[in-house]
Amino acid sequence: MAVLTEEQTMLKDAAKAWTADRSPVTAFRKLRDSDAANGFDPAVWKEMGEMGWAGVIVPEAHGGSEFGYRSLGLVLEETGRTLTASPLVSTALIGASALNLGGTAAQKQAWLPRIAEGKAVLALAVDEHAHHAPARIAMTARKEGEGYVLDGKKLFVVDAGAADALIVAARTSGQAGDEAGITLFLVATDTDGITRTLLKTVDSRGAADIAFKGVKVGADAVLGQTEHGFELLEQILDRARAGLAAEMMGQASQAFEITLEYLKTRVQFGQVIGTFQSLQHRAAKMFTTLEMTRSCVEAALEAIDANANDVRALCSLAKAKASHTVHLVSNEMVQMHGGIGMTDAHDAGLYMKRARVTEALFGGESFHRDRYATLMGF
Amino acid sequence: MAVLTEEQTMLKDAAKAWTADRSPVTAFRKLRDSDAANGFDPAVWKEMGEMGWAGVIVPEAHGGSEFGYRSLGLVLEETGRTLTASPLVSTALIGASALNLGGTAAQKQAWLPRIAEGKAVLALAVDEHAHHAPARIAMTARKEGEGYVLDGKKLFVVDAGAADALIVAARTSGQAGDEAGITLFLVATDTDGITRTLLKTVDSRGAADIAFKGVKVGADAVLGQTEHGFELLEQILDRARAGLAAEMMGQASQAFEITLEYLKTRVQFGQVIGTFQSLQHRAAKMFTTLEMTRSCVEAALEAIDANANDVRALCSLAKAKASHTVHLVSNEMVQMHGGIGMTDAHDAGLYMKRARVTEALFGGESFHRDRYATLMGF
Amino acid sequence: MADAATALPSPTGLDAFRTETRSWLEANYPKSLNEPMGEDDAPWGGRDYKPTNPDAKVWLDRMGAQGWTAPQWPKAYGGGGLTAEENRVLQQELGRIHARPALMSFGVWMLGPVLLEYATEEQKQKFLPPIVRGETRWCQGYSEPGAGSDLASLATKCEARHDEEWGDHFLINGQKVWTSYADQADWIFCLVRTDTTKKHEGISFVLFDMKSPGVEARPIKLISGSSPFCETFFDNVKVPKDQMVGKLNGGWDIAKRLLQYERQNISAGGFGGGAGLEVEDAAKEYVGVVDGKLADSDLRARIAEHKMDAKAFALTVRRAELESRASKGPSPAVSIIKYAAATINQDKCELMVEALGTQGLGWEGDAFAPAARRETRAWLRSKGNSIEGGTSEVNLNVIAKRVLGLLDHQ
Amino acid sequence: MADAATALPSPTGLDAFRTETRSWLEANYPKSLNEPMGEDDAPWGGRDYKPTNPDAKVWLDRMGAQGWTAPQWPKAYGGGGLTAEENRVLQQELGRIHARPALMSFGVWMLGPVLLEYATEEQKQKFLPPIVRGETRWCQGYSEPGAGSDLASLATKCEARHDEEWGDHFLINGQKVWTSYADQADWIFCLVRTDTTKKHEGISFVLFDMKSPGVEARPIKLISGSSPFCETFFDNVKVPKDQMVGKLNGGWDIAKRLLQYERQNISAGGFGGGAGLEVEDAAKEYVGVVDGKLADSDLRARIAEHKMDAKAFALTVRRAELESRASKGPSPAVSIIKYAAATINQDKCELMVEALGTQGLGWEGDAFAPAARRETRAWLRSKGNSIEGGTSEVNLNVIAKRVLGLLDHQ
Repeated sequence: MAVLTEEQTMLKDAAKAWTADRSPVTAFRKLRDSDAANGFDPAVWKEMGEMGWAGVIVPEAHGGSEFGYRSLGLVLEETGRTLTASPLVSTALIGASALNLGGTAAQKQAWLPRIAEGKAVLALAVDEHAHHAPARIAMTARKEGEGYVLDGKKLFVVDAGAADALIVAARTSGQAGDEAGITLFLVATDTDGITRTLLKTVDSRGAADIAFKGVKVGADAVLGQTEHGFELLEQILDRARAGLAAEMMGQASQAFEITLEYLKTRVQFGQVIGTFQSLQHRAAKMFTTLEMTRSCVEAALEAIDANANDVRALCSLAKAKASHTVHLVSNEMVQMHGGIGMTDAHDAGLYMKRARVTEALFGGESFHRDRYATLMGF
Repeated sequence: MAVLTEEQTMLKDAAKAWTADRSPVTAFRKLRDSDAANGFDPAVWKEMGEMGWAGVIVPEAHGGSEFGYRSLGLVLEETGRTLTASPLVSTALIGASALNLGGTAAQKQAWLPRIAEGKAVLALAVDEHAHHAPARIAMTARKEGEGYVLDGKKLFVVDAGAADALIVAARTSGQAGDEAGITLFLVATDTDGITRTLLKTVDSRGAADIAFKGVKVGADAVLGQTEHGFELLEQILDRARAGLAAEMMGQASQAFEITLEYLKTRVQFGQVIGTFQSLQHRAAKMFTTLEMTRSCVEAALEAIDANANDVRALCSLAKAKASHTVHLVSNEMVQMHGGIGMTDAHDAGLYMKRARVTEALFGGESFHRDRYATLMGF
Repeated sequence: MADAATALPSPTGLDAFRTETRSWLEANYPKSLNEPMGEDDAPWGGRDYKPTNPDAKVWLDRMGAQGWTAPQWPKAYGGGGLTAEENRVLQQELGRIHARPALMSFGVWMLGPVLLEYATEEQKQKFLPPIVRGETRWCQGYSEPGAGSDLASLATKCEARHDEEWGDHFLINGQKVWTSYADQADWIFCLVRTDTTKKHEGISFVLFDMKSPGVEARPIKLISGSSPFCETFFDNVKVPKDQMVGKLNGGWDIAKRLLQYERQNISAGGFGGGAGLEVEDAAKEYVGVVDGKLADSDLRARIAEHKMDAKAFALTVRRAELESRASKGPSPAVSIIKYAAATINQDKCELMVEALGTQGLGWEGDAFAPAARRETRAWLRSKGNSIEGGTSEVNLNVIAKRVLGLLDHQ
Repeated sequence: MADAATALPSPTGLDAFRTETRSWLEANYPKSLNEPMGEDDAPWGGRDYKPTNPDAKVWLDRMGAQGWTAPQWPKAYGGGGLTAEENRVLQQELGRIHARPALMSFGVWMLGPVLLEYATEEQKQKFLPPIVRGETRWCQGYSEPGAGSDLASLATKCEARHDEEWGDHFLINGQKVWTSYADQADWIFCLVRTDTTKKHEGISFVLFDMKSPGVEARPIKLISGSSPFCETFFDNVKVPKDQMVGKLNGGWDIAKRLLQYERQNISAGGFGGGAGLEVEDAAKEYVGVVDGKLADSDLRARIAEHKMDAKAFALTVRRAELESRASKGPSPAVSIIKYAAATINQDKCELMVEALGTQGLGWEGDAFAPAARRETRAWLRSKGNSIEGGTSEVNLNVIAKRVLGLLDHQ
């Protein structure tokens, strides 16, 4: 792990200042209670675009700053701390990654500049079941003339409601479970035959189920190689996992600091409860887990930037550890706050609800334990 | 769970008094340091026979008291507390069970009375690999004339060195992994072609690897049904698991009580260390685990006595919980004692070493988690 | 073959009772109650009890008349006057026909038992029969904003007063929190401070009508979206002198005794688990099965571990009952039950949400199966298991000190 | 492509040094040391150092002459005078040829650094060079029977005396315990009590020869069967005045500083793990593989979890180093390292014994594979990881108080 460059330090500080000022947890709470259709405030996303955060991994040639994943991770961590709701993950992280890795010149030209400006929202549509399983794709893309016809469904697609375009994994051959025969498509959401059902999720963010009925797309909609889309999909997913892990690192760190503060102020039995050794040891263990997880998240992001040979293992490591840590810390946050932590008026519940969703996205702890073991050859 | 009968209370008290007087941990330590060939003191075993403990599950008709498994569990728990080394498990529990369940009139007549008197030692020879896997039997029993010829090996057979006879699981058809085709044999250890290699185990008890080379036995050596020995073997193993779990319950309880006593006397930082809340909570959690495990062990033994329909699930439950608990408590015993617990002069190491062996015998926690899940249909 | 773990001695003396009971139930259990109970059909009784299915009220009235809503209470106070063994038979017979509970009541579970032990004859006559008949719904005025785990630091003031209209009475001012269903309760049993110079010895136990002037209950919205608890405010609430149970400043012993009943009641069936689904069934449906085993072997192992814990817990509750009855005192196993119940139910709910995958992450809407949505709410609700009625930390302190005899840090 | 997690900046300035180092190693690393190091070949140096393979001594002498046994110490005291970056290159090059360590030394790891910081010029000149050359083997006189976690309560008495033969000197009486290899060490660095009226302010730090009259070391047999520690007794041991480091009663700061170095050293590679086997390899051999996966999926998940923890730990050690160097002060990550190292190594050893099955339960004899037997001993030895050099409980206290700012219980 490298220490932050001056540039990165400035980026982190800017993100910290902005989230504190423009998007504290109270803002997310207001958003939730206002029932915002797509789970985020377009004005806020516009601002984030203006701050340059939507283009952190977008090449300079396409109007981005090309700072890389480690840098984007710094922004994601800060937005994670305040539960900032925005398409940063779906678009600035995943959408931009997909285009960088697999986009044609035309696709890049069409989308990357708009992404960098915060003027477009993309969504990655992969899973068709309640559990993450990238190879378990049944959705079909039937060749028709020069183009394809898409039929099938995708579930719990993050930011699909607000999305201008979808990155869709469909099957041009083979059957659910095969890694071969998968092709990715970049499809505008206003294409005929696409129906989106907005979801009301426990974390009050934007997500939707999507039905594709005879959706006609041209050959130019193909993202990357036909038939061999799985390798590209895995690369995109690993970037999604590492970046989301950075957001989770932020959630967990903030949840821990809020709890630590409470331990230092809440009095019971004539003592600040933070003086009770059992709580001290639990806090110290949480801190240990947080420090270990931070190392994994930073290593994964840097491995991506360095195009290292252990990206896959490190991304599974980062996502597994981040899932484990945010799970532990969000539960301890509620428990250590006692009754007040059970109330909707307190933020503990918001962190715990967001935690469970991020744990599940792109594979939880057990998914990545299994993947890590496989990558390590046992 | 039923409360103890007066008879059972007397048995338990007698066992407690006897182990304290005749076989405290110091006796086991002496035995270990004296390098006793078979890991136990024949004189002590003889005494246990005279006390009637070798015959607790032996029918009255064959000179036993027929008190049942719950009663034998009471004795096993007390011998577990003081790490008493004896063939109680191999012979009074397993050997007697095998004969009760599958023995012919002649076999019972020949062995049960001697078992009840503590004048015979039996050993169950099943596993051929480093991990418990009752169906993974490759050892063959080839039909020859009226009898059979046994060829193969058995590993880590408890008390095989001292055994007068072996209960051997061999294959009359099928191949390793099949449940069908297994037949049990009762074979005297002095039969030609049997070679025993005594093992020096970490718990300093008696065990041996056994090689069978063209061992000829008569048809009267078959225990139970030919070909269908697996069902009988499972019944014997479940009784072994529940009984051993009772011994483990004793080890864990004693280890816990010794540790609790140390927490009340050891002073650091001007405090008895048992006043430190983190240690208090760990002690309370150990106590919780011990209480839950005790319920499982008693339920399993009573289910066997009641010939209930959930014997298999309850025996897996008891063995898994006992393994989990003795593992936890033996580790905490060393840790809470600090440096002194690391010394050979202290008993903590003896409990931990015995714990790991009993955890592994007849399947550890993960073996029984898997079996329980299968029995529950998932 | 019987299941030994649940097998019961059935002395022939009880067989007659079993027969009567069975036929009484056949005659009196309303058939319409056989359909599943709706989410809001919990039979809490009380002045304003209006169940969606009126037969639920009929069922309550019939059981109440028998005294079988409080089977072991003396007949003199409206109870059923049954022995423990008869009650066990009654519960078995109710279970046999999957009868809905006739009454769920803090009065039966918590207040009644301490009234039987500490109240005057007049108080028993006045308060117990309406509890049995489900006519009075009670709530518990214990916790305060500054008195959670450290309950004895409560501050709600109760002063002796005298005036024309009320004669000698108590004047109560202060605030309670976590008062279960205070907004729906008829009466409250309440801990108040009657001596500010002492801690435990300055607490009294009083009963009063929630309709008394100066009482206000504000529901607290929980993370699960429901509001089972209230903040309850007392502003110069007047309480007749004869509504204090036990001696002035003698309330703490009654308070502790009541907490024991509360925990035992919690223990009885753990925390009732989630919202009805079994974890392994949810996993089979949403994770899938390969060769008869759950497709996710990692999750399978953790579910198996939980199922074993849950079974061990059930066996322990049973053992604690038997041992306590035999030894005429609480078995040591009793002390772990609240802690174990909370831990195991929370494990279950976490595994459930994990097994449901994204189906377990819904809040509202038809895109999520109603059963799954209920489990998600139950998961959130379960976080309170280790907080309410004594936190797990306090439970562990109690085990360490009272049961294991470890000392306080100096 | 580089492995980013271990990739290192390699400024061209270092390339020259790398080339020299590589050629020096080619010239000076004895080929005979390429065969694996035997169990008793640990190069502890000292007066009586007689390695089974004499080339090990040659290797020590050559490295010592370079000062590369203490690469970053000043040349003035026999050290290598290398920068952190140069040392990193040296370690990489040593790793590249799988060189055996030339010297394992408490002198280099613990004593040297504090001498550089606290000792007089004379003391440095006298004690440091022989440490670098591996001529003096040191042991650590810290713990006492009554002073384990609470080290500062140590009681070994040290009084100022004067006589003809010795002039001004100290007289030491008392007992130490857990003194590593005291029976094989040449000298001891020892904490002694020079003021019985104070606790921390009454401790001094002295050095003396283990051959001094009145010193006796008795090995302690551990549960693993080995005896790396001793009970050490001091009976009127006379120590020259100039062998006290720092001020009279000023030893506690030195003691704590040394413990930091000890923990950092432990952290460097965790607890060196077991005895060489990898858990997953043991599992493949003894549990078996089905479709390329370990046959026991439950064990597989737990091994994977451990491997991930181990990787996270390695990454954290690396991050802590970089951050500490960058910020010229310890990174907060440093505080968790001893605790994490102990936990993770103990997890590894438990998983190893479990994976080995009955092969992991042997003590002696050919029926058990030698590698398996070594792992069994290593498992037993690992139980000390969370006790020696500060128990895990003390580590957690320190994290909670010093790093998280939580207060002591009043």
